[in-house]
Amino acid sequence: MNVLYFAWVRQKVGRSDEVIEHGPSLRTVGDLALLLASRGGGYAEAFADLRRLRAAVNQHHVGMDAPLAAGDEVAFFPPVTGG
Amino acid sequence: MNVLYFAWVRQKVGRSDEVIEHGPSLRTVGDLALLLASRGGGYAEAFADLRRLRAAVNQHHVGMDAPLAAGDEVAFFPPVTGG
Amino acid sequence: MHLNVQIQQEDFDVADEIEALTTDEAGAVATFTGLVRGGDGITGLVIEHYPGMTEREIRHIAEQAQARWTLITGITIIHRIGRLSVGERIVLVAVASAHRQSAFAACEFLMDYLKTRAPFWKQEARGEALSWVEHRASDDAAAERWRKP
Amino acid sequence: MHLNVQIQQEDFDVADEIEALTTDEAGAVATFTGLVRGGDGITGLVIEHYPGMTEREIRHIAEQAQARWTLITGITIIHRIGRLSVGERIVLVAVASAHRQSAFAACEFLMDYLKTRAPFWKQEARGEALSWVEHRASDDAAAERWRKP
Repeated sequence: MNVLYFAWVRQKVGRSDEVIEHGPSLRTVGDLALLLASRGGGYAEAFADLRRLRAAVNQHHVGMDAPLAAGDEVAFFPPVTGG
Repeated sequence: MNVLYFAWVRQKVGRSDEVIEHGPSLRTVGDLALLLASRGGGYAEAFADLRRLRAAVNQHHVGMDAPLAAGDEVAFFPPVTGG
Repeated sequence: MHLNVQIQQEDFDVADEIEALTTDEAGAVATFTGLVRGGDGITGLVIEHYPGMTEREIRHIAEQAQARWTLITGITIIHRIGRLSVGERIVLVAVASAHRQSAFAACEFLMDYLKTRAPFWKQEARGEALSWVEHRASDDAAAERWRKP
Repeated sequence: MHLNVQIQQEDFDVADEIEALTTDEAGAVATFTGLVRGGDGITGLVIEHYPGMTEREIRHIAEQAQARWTLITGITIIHRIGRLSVGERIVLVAVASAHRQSAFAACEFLMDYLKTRAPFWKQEARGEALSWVEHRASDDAAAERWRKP
């Protein structure tokens, strides 16, 4: 899966994207968020409070309970502030 | 008083303005409208149905019961259609 | 507050008017442009007004908007008169404000009141034939809803 | 329907965009322009977005507006990205329609959804210092009211 980070999530994890292999332990977006939080450092900071985060799968807004599949594009970001 | 006519009122009476002397029989705008209607011809046509007409005194929208005084600028016109 | 009211035959440029209206305090500009719509054989409009009263009424309406939405920083209202062809601009209402809600609300309020209070009258042209446009009850209803608390 | 969505660094001209949007069927054009507002020491904004998803979300929002207000004849949405100074234009939403009510309503609807759905993120600049803008609950509330029947 291609995982993208935007805004302060990107700043905290220190990168804008990375490839993470899909596996049976990554059933949902929330599972992936917990995996990332467990890495510690900036990741732990970015993923400390999932209520502050929003996610998209394949460029659609989703909740943390959305399912993941191999090949998905997953993005994490703060609530949007455009317009 | 200076009396002004706009839109189809102007067309029917055949002029855009005229001077009419204020007198005790012209207590209200409605009195003036009735006087004008009594002239017959285009005036009678224009002032046949006062519900179709609007009026202003000294450039303020008023009802037919608005009082008149010497020196007033009185206007008769259809409901507005700007914008 | 910046208030600019113009009744004119000449066309206007919306971008220039927005530019003239905005200051560093304005975060939002809502505009409405009314155009001569084609269809039904219409080739244009002829618009007349009551000089003096028109400006007075429009200023009065703009002052009401300003009193109601205090975040407003500027209002521009331009209304054209005379003969206009299909596709030409008739009217511009532009409202600058700190925030978008007040800009939208005031712009709509101003248009609704302009339609029901400002002394303009339109004739539709179909080639050489002219016919007076009838006042629409739906415009009165639109203006009326702003009276609700 | 004419639909034009652009995400760009470059500025835009509101008059040109209205011109491109209008046809003889359009009697009304409502626009919203968002500007970088000064005050509180702010010198500008830095805006980033999610390429691909942004365009997709905005098109989706525009299609919803078109389905809801069938009199709409055209929609243009332009959102700038990158570094912008106080007074610069950020966003344009322009809606052309047969009548004014649908133009106003759709323009406001589009702005409310843009604020809550389109993946843009702003940082405020105060000289060299940058700070992320917090999402406003009032924007969620503004978008939420369109769900009511």
